[in-house]
Amino acid sequence: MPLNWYLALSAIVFSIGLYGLMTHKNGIRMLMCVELMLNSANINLVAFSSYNDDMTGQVFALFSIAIAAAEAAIGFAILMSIYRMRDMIDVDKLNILRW
Amino acid sequence: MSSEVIDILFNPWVRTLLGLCLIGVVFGGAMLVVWFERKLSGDIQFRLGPKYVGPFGIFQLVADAIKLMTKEDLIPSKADRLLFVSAPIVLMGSVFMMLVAIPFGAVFVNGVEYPIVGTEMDISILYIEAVSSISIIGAFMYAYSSNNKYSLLGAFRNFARMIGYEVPLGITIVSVAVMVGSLNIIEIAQAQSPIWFIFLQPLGFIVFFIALMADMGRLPFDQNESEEELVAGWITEYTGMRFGLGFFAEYIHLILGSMLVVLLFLGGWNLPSFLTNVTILGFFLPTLFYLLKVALVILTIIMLRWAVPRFRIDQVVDLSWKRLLPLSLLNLGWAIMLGIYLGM
Amino acid sequence: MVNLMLLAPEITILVTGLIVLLAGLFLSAQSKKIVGYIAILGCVVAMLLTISSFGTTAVMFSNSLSIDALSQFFKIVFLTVTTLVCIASVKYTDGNDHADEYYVLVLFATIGMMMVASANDLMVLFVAFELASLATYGLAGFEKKNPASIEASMKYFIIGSLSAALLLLGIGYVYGATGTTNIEGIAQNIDLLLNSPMGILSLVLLIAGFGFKIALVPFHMWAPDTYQGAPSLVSALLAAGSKKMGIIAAFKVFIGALIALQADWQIAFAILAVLTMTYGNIVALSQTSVKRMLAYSSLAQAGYITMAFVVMTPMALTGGILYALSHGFMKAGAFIATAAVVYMVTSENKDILNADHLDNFKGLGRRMPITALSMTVFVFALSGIPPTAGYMSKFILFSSTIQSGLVWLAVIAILNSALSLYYYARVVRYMYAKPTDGDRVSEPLPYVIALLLAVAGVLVIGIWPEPFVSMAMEAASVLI
Amino acid sequence: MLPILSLIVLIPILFSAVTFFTKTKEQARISALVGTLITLVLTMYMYFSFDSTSAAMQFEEAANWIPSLGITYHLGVDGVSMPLILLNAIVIPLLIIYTWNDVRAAPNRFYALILAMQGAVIGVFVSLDFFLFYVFWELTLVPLFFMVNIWGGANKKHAAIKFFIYTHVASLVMLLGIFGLYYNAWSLNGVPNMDMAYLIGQFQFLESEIARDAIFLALLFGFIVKTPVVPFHSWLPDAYSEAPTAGSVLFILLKIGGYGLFRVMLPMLPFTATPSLMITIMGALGAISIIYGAFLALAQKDLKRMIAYSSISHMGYVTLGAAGLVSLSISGAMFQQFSHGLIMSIMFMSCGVIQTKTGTSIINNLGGLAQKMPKLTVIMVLGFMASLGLPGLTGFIAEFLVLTFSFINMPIYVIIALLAIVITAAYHLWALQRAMFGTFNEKLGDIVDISSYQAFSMGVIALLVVYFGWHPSPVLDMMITNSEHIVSLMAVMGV
Amino acid sequence: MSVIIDSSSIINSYIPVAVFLVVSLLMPPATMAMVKLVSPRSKSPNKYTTYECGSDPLGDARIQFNVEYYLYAIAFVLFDIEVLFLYPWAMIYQGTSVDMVTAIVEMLIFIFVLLFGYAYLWKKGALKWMN
Repeated sequence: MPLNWYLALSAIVFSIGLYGLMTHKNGIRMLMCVELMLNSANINLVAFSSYNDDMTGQVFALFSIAIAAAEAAIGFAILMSIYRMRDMIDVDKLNILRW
Repeated sequence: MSSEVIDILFNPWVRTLLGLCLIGVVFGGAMLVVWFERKLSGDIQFRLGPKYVGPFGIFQLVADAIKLMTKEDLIPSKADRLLFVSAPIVLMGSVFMMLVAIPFGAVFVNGVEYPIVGTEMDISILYIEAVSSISIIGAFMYAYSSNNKYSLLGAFRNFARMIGYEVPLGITIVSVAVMVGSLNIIEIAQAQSPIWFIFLQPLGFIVFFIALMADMGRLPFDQNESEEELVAGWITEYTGMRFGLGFFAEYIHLILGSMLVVLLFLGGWNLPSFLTNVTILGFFLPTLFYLLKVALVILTIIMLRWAVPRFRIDQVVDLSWKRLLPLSLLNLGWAIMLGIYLGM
Repeated sequence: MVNLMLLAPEITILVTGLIVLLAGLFLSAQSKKIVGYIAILGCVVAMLLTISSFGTTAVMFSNSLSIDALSQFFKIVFLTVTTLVCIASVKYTDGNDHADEYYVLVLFATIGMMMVASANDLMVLFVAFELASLATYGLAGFEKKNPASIEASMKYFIIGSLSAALLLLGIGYVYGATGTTNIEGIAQNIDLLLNSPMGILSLVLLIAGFGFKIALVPFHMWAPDTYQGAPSLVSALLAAGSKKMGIIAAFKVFIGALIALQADWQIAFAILAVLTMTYGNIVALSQTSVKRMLAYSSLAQAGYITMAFVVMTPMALTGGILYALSHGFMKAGAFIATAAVVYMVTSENKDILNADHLDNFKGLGRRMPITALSMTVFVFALSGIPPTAGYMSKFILFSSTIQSGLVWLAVIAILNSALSLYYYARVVRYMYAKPTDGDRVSEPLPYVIALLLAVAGVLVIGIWPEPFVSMAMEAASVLI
Repeated sequence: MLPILSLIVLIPILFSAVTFFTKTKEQARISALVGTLITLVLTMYMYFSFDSTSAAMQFEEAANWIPSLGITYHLGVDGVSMPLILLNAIVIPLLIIYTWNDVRAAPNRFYALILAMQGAVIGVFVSLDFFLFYVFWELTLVPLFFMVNIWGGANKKHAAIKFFIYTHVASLVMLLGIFGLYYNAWSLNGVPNMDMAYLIGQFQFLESEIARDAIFLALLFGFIVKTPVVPFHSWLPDAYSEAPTAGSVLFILLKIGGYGLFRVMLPMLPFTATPSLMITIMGALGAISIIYGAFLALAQKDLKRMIAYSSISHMGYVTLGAAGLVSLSISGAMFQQFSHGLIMSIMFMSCGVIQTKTGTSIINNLGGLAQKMPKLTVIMVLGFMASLGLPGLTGFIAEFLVLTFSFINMPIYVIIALLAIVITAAYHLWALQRAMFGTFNEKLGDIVDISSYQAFSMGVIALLVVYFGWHPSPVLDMMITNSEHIVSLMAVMGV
Repeated sequence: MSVIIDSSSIINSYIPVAVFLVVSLLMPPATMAMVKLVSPRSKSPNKYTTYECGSDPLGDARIQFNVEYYLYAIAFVLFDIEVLFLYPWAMIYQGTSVDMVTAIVEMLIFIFVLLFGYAYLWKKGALKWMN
């Protein structure tokens, strides 16, 4: 399959993630959108890895999966603290800090 | 065989057809296992078990299937219809996708081995582990869509359990893969030709077996159902064929899981080469031997159901995190040492 | 054979982190003070190791890590900031049951920053970058009962992970075009990137990714909220440490790898620098929360440092690198001073919300003389009054801008610098000229030690900058 | 040999730190006095061993500081800076004596700031390296900012910030000019060097004429804002009048703007692309300052503001004299700096006394103070007379030299300035008449005369005004030596 | 060990997977369609209520889940990622591209660091069911 297909797929997934991140207020959804974006980058890396015949991309993707997992864990932890305090996870309603 | 025949056999579409046949085999096997379990349970409990339909009640399952077919299809009014309908698809999908990569034996033609499998891939064990964990999502969809408290409780327990046992499972698989240097399940099976891995890694086998039982939700790990407290747990709201699909999926999972045990630890279909070199024997003996071992594993699992009481959920979780996980890491270290010692 | 002695600072910090993690499990909340001392000891040892190996050049682990003057210099910056923060934190975490976790996160963030400093491969760079980010997300929300802290953490997290995604995508394109993630390899294969449509795309993504971390306008929106809401000492680490990490990463990627696209990113950085410093200074004028004000001032400072990318002469890079060190001292010091004030205010009144309000600085000169004096030094240093580190760095940076003919940029920077005096001076005015009814309070010793060390750093760099300038020059010579 | 210049810079700063950490007012003022007296003794020693016939730098000290940037620690004095150092060293101890019994918040900080100020100002005068020069230049801002901000009058906040920003911007513009010089020399000779004389010498080799003018103007801007010169003066009246008395006196002693004209601008002037234009700008600004300051002083109701504006007017003479480009007019301008420091100290001190005793400095609210405060009246009248240029006092000598010898090169501006003399006399006498003489304003209540401390310090300054008025040569000689040296550089221009 | 299939054509080995995916997607709906044909239908509102041991169901069953599950999830993520790194390592451990001792030492360091996290979780009680 031509490389462009993978790149297009990745771009579409990335855009979905970005769109979701911009439009959603729910913390969990935003988190999922971020994961989508990271995964779209992984698609790229793996596609390039195969295309360039070089293992680095795949290794990179593994690392980035690990990072995404850690990020999700921290994100959930923060969201949980918010939920315990405010009884909701609407990121929009966090507005103590502004001028 | 001539090379043309081999070419045809290795055509992916031909293999797909073979795989689809295996679905039928597995369905039949699952029905057989259900019947077997009921019969065996009866024996263990000094009951008779199925008896009237056919000889030894062997057609009981066919009757049950027809009954399920003709039952009314109910979707509770408060249920999430989309999830409710798609949950069996996900569950079945998970099982089928596992099935495609698991070999059902092998035939030896002129001493050359041809595994009976839907597809061969170089990371099949990883693939199997991945798709098998999709089933938890299916089970959760069953529960969440029902809008039933028992279901949801069951599903949560299911989650907590699965999460705990995935890790030791994965680590023991790695311990095996380290010895072989491959993630291809067929190569792993072949690597056990002189000596089964159960003898090299007894600890690994125990951990894997327990974790697999938990993964399949067999007693004593069926906290997602626990009839006494949760009615039928995750599947409470399902009736008729939708229930049947979930039920079948569980049993197919049981069969496939037992196959994994055999493939990873019990030597797969390997037989001494003087047997397999004989064309006629080699054609059916390995598969027979393999399926026999699978049957024995299934038998053990079914008997365990009546030998061990169900654990409480906290015990289940503790077992995985505080016992099996360190043990599996220990086994990994053992596997590494063995790897050095054997120079594999 | 890999000379592991060159990685000794990182290993020291890692081992310290693990020891703290383990020790924390077996200590009661009262005796957890000791983990703070362990952390400080580890940082100091790591710092000495770094300084002792300064000037050594080596490449290790399949060319994925490089030890050179640049990396060592930035490691010194990070370790300095961490040491200051750890010292001050001894008081902050006193009696807190989660003290060990705090130090562990601080130390892990430091490892991440240090690894970024010596990364020679985009993969290592990204992983280390994220290690530092992840640890700081947690730190920002350390006061989990404090809604402001949690909110700061959430905002930081969302934007931070967005930037990580952009960065990863950008790195992916660079990798795709050049076929390698090694920084030197990219520089060698840069033609492939230049001829590919991915070139400019990856550039935009990378600038955005690093821009978020450095908090360049318009990628800055998390910074004021996060710096304000996070515990002050964490803000110190963020502003003084993790921001520098973005800068060294950008140095490595843009100057080390993508130098051939210089024409493109220089314009972008010029615009960003001007926007950032102007926006930061103007908005800072109207802030009443000191932490928020420092956050905006930190934007402005980042804008100044970014000028180094635009000018790109050895002198300008020297200035930028020296600025990073000075800013480490100044900003960490200012936030630690604010932390001391917050500590005082909250120990008087537990439920107070914005403890860093400017009103709480009234009469500080009488109430906490050392803190007030140090704060004065820091804000004057930030505004570039001699003889402080801030002046020295601005001197080199701005003068090199003029040298290379970018007079307009230098004029904008200098005017900004003058503008910034207004809000810095306001803090000083509140501390010394406003009356207060509060009594003199005793200043906690850890804060005092940290503040005095930072003051010493600011003044030493300002008065006797020769060793630092020559170190920065050596570091800059690695880049060009 | 004793590093005397380092000592006179460092001792005040050291004592500033000591004073800051004293606990009581007694300790603070004694510590401050000791510090300034040591400085005074050292300065006198230096003064008496100073060779006033040489235009070269004396007591030079040089050491490497930041070699990688060519920055050195280079100090030295000559006839331009010596009198100004002397002025500072003399007046500041007297200022401390003047404030001996004042009651104010945080005296330790107050005295610490005065000492820090002294160190910084002397530092500016003795620095021969641009970097060091700028460091001290900026440092002078900080104590004054605090002085106004903490102990100032009703409008202190505004005044302090305005002063700070205004002069800081000017300094930064000047810094740009310094950068220009620095990199010019660097690119010419390939080595960085921040030495003042060296950079000024290299200025002529800058090829771009626009750049030469731009650098000159940038530096000029920095200096004339500090001087100050109309139209860049607007920070001054606020800052002077809002500052406490000691602050006002410190402002008066801050002669660094004018000093910069002699030290930097005049040696550079011949090499600007358009020297005649530049000199015209300087002269014009000076003349405008003289007359504009005088007019505004006339319009003031507040005594302190009036003195502030008169200060602008006086500083106009400095700029005009510098622009006169004749050795005696330049010496006159230098002498004006010195004399202005002394005279204005008396005036602000007097005004400060009036303000504290009566609670107001609005001229109309005063009246007949001479009856109650005879000692003050004597000294104050002397100060006012000196300020309006009465012969026999220092002000006369300075203004005479400036006006007479600037006439050679720029007659028009001198004529304009002459007009101002009349106005100057008018507002001085008018204010004196209304405030001190006439009938006593009973609303002011019971008023006592100045204390002996205040009388002592003001009296000493007054004596100096008289002494130098009759006998200016102790400082004028060295000024003339140096201004002749400066003028000899002008030969290139043919003026 | 013989390589049975030419792994260069990786796509080929996924064709059966794709077919199976389609089959598994189609099979349950097909079954249900058959059920539709043969099964009786008689509507009654009681049939459609949620089962709650015969009593009327109270409230919504879709509740927020317990914190305990979350802590397990975090722990799971930690160790699952560990396994993720173990797989590729297991592949090269036997190979010739890496010195075996180096491979072992590096993996031991990795697991050792991970064990710190494990000990931390255990001691902090994250692995304890808190009902």
